[in-house]
Amino acid sequence: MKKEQEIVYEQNSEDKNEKKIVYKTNGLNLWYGDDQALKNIDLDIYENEVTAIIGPSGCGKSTYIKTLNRMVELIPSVRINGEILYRGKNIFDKSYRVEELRTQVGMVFQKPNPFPKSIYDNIAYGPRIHGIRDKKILDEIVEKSLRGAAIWDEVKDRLKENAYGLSGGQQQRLCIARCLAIEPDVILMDEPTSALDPISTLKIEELVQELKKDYSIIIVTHNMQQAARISDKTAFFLNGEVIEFGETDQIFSNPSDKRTEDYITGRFG
Amino acid sequence: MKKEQEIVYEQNSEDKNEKKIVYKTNGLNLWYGDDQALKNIDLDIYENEVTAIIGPSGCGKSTYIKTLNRMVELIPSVRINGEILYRGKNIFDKSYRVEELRTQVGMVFQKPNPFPKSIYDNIAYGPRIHGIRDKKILDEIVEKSLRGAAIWDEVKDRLKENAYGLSGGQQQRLCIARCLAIEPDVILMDEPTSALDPISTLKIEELVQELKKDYSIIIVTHNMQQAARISDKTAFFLNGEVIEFGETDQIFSNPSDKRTEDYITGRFG
Amino acid sequence: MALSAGKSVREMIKEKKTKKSTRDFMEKMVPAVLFVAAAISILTTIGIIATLATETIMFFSRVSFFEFITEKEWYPFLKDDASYGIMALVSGTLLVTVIAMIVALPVGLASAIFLSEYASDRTRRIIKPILEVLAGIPTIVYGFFALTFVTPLLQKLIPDIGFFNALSPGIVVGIMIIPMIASLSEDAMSSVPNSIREGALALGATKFEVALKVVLPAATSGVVASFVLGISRAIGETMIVTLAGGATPKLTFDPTESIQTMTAYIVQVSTGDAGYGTTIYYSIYAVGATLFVFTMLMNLLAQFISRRFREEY
Amino acid sequence: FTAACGNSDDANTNGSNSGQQSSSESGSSEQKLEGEIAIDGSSTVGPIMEAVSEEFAAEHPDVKAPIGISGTGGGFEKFTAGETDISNASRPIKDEEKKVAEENGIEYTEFKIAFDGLSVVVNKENDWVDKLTIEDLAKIWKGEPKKWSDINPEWPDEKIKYFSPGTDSGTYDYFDEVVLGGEPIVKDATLSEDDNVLVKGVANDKNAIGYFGYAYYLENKDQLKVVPIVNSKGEAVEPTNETIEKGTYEPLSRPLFFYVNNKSLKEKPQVYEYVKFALENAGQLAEEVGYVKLPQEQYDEQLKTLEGLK
Amino acid sequence: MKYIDQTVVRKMMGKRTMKNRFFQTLFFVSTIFALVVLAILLYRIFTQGISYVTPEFFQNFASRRASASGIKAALVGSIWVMGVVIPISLLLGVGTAIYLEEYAKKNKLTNFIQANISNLAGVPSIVFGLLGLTVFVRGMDLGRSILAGGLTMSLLILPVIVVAAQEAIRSVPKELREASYGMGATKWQTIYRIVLPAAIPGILTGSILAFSRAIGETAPLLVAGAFVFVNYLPENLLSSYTVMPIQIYNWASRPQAEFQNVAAAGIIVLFIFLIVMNSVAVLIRNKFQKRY
Ligand SMILES: Nc1ncnc2c1ncn2[C@@H]1O[C@H](COP(=O)(O)OP(=O)(O)OP(=O)(O)O)[C@@H](O)[C@H]1O
Ligand SMILES: Nc1ncnc2c1ncn2[C@@H]1O[C@H](COP(=O)(O)OP(=O)(O)OP(=O)(O)O)[C@@H](O)[C@H]1O
Ligand SMILES: [Mg+2]
Ligand SMILES: [Mg+2]
Ligand SMILES: O=P([O-])([O-])[O-]
Repeated sequence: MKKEQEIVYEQNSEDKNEKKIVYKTNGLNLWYGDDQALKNIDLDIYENEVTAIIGPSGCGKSTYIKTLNRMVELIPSVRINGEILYRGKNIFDKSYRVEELRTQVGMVFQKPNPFPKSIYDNIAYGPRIHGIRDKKILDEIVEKSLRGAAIWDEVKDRLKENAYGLSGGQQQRLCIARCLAIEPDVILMDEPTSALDPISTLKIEELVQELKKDYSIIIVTHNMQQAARISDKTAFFLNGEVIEFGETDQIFSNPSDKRTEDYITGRFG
Repeated sequence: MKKEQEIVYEQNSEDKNEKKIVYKTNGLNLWYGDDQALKNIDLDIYENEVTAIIGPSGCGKSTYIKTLNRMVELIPSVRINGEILYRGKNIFDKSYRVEELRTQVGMVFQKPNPFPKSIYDNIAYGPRIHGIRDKKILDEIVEKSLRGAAIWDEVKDRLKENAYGLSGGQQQRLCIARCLAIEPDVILMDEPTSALDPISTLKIEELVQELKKDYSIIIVTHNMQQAARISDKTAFFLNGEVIEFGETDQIFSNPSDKRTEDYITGRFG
Repeated sequence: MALSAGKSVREMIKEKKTKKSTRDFMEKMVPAVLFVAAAISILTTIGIIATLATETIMFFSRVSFFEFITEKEWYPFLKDDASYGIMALVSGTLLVTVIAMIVALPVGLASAIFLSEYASDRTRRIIKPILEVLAGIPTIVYGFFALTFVTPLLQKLIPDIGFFNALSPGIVVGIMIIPMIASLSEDAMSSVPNSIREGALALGATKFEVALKVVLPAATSGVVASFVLGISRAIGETMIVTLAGGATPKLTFDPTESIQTMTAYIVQVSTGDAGYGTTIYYSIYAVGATLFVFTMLMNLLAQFISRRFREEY
Repeated sequence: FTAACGNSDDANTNGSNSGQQSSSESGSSEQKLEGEIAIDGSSTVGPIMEAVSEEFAAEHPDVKAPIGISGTGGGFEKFTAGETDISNASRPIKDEEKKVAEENGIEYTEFKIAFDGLSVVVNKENDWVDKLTIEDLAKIWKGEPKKWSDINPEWPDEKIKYFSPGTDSGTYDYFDEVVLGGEPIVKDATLSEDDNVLVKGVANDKNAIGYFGYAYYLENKDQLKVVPIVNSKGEAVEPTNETIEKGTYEPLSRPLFFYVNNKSLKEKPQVYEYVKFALENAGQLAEEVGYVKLPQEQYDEQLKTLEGLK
Repeated sequence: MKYIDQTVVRKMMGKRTMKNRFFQTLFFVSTIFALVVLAILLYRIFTQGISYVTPEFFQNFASRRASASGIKAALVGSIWVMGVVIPISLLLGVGTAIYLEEYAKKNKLTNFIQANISNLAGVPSIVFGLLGLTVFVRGMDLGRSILAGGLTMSLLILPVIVVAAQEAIRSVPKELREASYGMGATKWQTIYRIVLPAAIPGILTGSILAFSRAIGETAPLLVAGAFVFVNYLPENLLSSYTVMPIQIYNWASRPQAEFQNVAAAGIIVLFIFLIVMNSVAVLIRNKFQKRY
């Protein structure tokens, strides 16, 4: 364990003039039962950047980002080896508190999953569990988060209504707002805009650009244009492996791997 | 009632050289409780065409296509007036069998919703309820439908496994396959590709093009490119109203309504 | 980022972290407390098994186990040649339970399907609680109902039937457990996500087909659980069979005859005259232990079925 | 209290007597009684004791005398373990139970409280049976199921339908001992723990015969025909309050008991008062709930015994 | 190539919708069947007992005279006993369910516990009475008290609550848990704030059934020390007591015909009690019931 940490610090000092590494994945393997879903993943995520993860359906994108906040462990059959260092600490360490990790690493899921509570309570849930009780502060957080997710105007008059009455797109934006409410350090997004219309998508994309000043963002997307538009780095996954990882510009303009090129240009299949 | 039918026939005869109307919506209004979600919709859907429905989140797209196969009635608070003629018959007629309507009008939902059964049984469910028991025919239908939805290769070795083990994208393609298995006349698709990667999306799009030779397809999408690429006609919804409806080429190149233009060019908000 | 409090949420959360020791404490405490709760049910079981076992052993020191399971007659009150053949009581219990199941399983399940799949929200909200009242009627009331309403009715239909018989209490026990099965199964079916129903309906399935082929399989585990609870209750039911079943242990599978169930025997002795320490006194524990074995076997079967047919969503 | 006695005529004088007695009694003993008395036991005796507790509470409102019904056996189980002060019993204590009491150092005194007359009944439409001897009864109830004609050739050639209290009740036990000499009851008998059920059974079947407590016959007189039983003197006697009290209705009338823990009598004044009250009023209260009082001398004698235990 | 022949489909459609309608009717009739039985039961009891349900009936203690008999002690006794049973069985039952569903590892031991609990549901109530007598009345020296009776009854209905609560907890969608964990919520926070509220309807259904049973049970309390005749009100948890079903049973087995009517009156009161108690639970359940 110790050795790994040293390596990270070294790396950090090496990269002194560059951005810091938030997540460092070393030789990560993951199995669902006997099926290996992730194979020997090595990947660095940098601070204040947007990292896009692309790849065909079933290649392990969701699995990977769920591993970053250890949500994947909720599936009992999962086995993991390798390590992921978050800010220098191995998240699989016994001493690592998974709740703390997840407070700092927010997540937006592929399918919208609001709580069966009011819109207000959905947003206030995170701050509340972290001990914020003051009604006035909560109100502020709720408004700010909903605005942040570009849904405030649509719901401001029905904050007390159940979130299940919202349309699919509205629900997803609510989930984004819910995630923003605890101001995480990293935000994981699993195809967050796949259920959104272009306008909301645009807003979210702008928001992502805005947020990356303070946060690091990892986003899974099927939309090449989106990846190209908003991400700084891109990782291309295929069959559980990272085929290529690098600057988005470079990946899209001049991929070094044939399979990446095929995929991006839609020649793949 | 009778009067309406006459009108349709008249129209049909007028359009003798053109395509037949599959769905004719006249003055449709729909309320959820006291909130009106659809306002005075008039819309014609033609045979063997792809009709795209676009519009911002919450504008009533899902509601409208769910009305076309009367799924929307499952929500108890819904009230409807106006009429929808499917092949000349008002689907709200007392004598109209909703099951028959839904057999002829397949639907793919926004969120994948496979049955908690094996992949095989998911596909075979439709044919089975319609009386097909022959194991060999069922096998053929399953294979054909899965191929049609571009998922056969991924699942052919695990047909007996539970569909919930599939990834989100795989699940959605499974749902499309399930819908194809009963060979409907019309297929309603509510953002069917929003959970799919570009390759699968492309396949589905090709499939849609293929299917429209025999079927009529109505597709809700957030993806402008997709609408432009695959649809013959496009309807633009806003706040429960049809703002503009016409040939896709014309809508995208030269919209007659300012709001449509704003939306399409992303200037809207 | 800063709110009116002058701090960002992130800072506030960091600040509250000092308080997190209480949260951590809760996280450790809660499972411990919950474990204690779970342990109590274990202790109850141990208590019951211990109570049953010690006294059952006393019983078998006086009556041979072999006689207990092979003898066909149960005449514990005979002064000289008392016979303890449990089969006579077992057949009574089985008879009543099977009749109760024939009544309750189809009717209960049908009601559950009606309430969950056909009835409007309003109807469900009215009918379900009314059904549940049925579950709360004291069993003596059911006992008198069996004796004074169902039995005379049966006597009209089947002239040969005895004044005491297995059929009447069987039917009434069945009626008593209908709400249990209906209500719990309804819950299980209601919690199947609507999107799955929609998927089936959109294929042109009728509500019946949706209920039978989609919802029911998805709710198997809950439905089986409700069956188990219902049947267990039927096996363990006392007052109805005591009042309307007669008190004549008999190895028979003819529902028109008077019988005695294991539970009725236990009631008879424990409210009766038998002195403490007599063989009769110990026999109720042996009968209780037999009942325990019975319900255990049934539960194992149910667990097996549940695991085998469960369709997870 | 006096008004309540208006129900039964011959108890009236008795009742007002005891009423005066006890009121003068409570006037004399100045200190207020309080505390609990634990009473449990026979379901047959229960109703008499309930009546006693009800009336006792009217005079000593601070004494709690709840009554449990665990059956005679269950009552003795608690009594011999020292858990109860008073145990009601529809039969005398058995040797096994005596032994337990001894082991636990429990000393006790037996009191009789009333009579119950086991009544043998047949259907109203039964016009052939006008009396039965104990031998007849034994013949009817022992061994294989019979037809009426098996007992007496003049009687109908119809199967007898049997109704009897459950095998674990005091009533069955007594009948079994006196009539069947401990042999098993006929296998066809319909057994029920609830005597009301037996009443219905006999009332609804022309060929029925049954037996149960006197109270249940008394209440359903108009639905049943009671059978006079030939006693040891050769007289056919019907169960009535008089014949039972005088002892001519035998051997089917049985005494009912309650047992008192001697230590409780000494250490708990409320128990002593309660027992005294019971012996003074039991006769009349027993008749009110459907049993038969003992001859007055027996109560007086027992009161003397009680005096000696203080 | 077409596999589905629309004309065949249409032909079959008639049969299928008929089948649907047939079964809908059948299901409806089944539901009604139970209601009809309830109606008959109620009718018989009400016609027999309603004229005895007078204000005095609530003010009087039991008496040897039918006309003076009342249900006061039994009614108050039942309320006290339920006052013990409801909190204890809910805490224990839901606690056990949460432990088994959320915390316990799925291993042999858990399976064993699970099997045990289901088994307990089938143990005849009188055996629980014996257990209560040994453990609470004698072992813990609680005597023949409300507390001992309430604890006995709690154990009796525990399995029903546990099983129902487990099912309810299990059917809360996984996505909701994921969302909560994703916010950094701890396990207990997720359970307490997300899972339990969503599971409340199911838990309440089980509880209603269980409490209803607890109110109507006679045998276990008789064995575990309830009295049959009590003519004072309980003062605390250690007081002696009686409950309605015992009082009713006592009346019903009296020889005097009038007592049968008093018993019916007692049943009516028990019903009302039951309905009031269930209504509260049903109101809460309806408030929480939502389909996802
Ligand atoms: N709970 C699970 N149990 C077993 N296998 C699983 C489970 N979840 C995912 N898988 C498998 O793991 C592989 C990776 O799945 P994952 O969900 O990560 O794909 P994805 O890249 O996110 O796909 P999509 O773009 O369709 O969401 C797939 O083959 C999938 O079938
Ligand atoms: N079950 C419901 N009850 C009440 N209101 C509803 C319900 N479903 C949808 N609505 C409301 O009706 C309006 C139209 O919803 P609809 O789902 O049709 O939108 P949509 O165009 O499909 O949006 P999206 O693109 O986000 O899926 C929205 O304002 C929504 O809040
Ligand atoms: Mg995914
Ligand atoms: Mg929609
Ligand atoms: O309760 P018993 O009088 O039958 O012992």
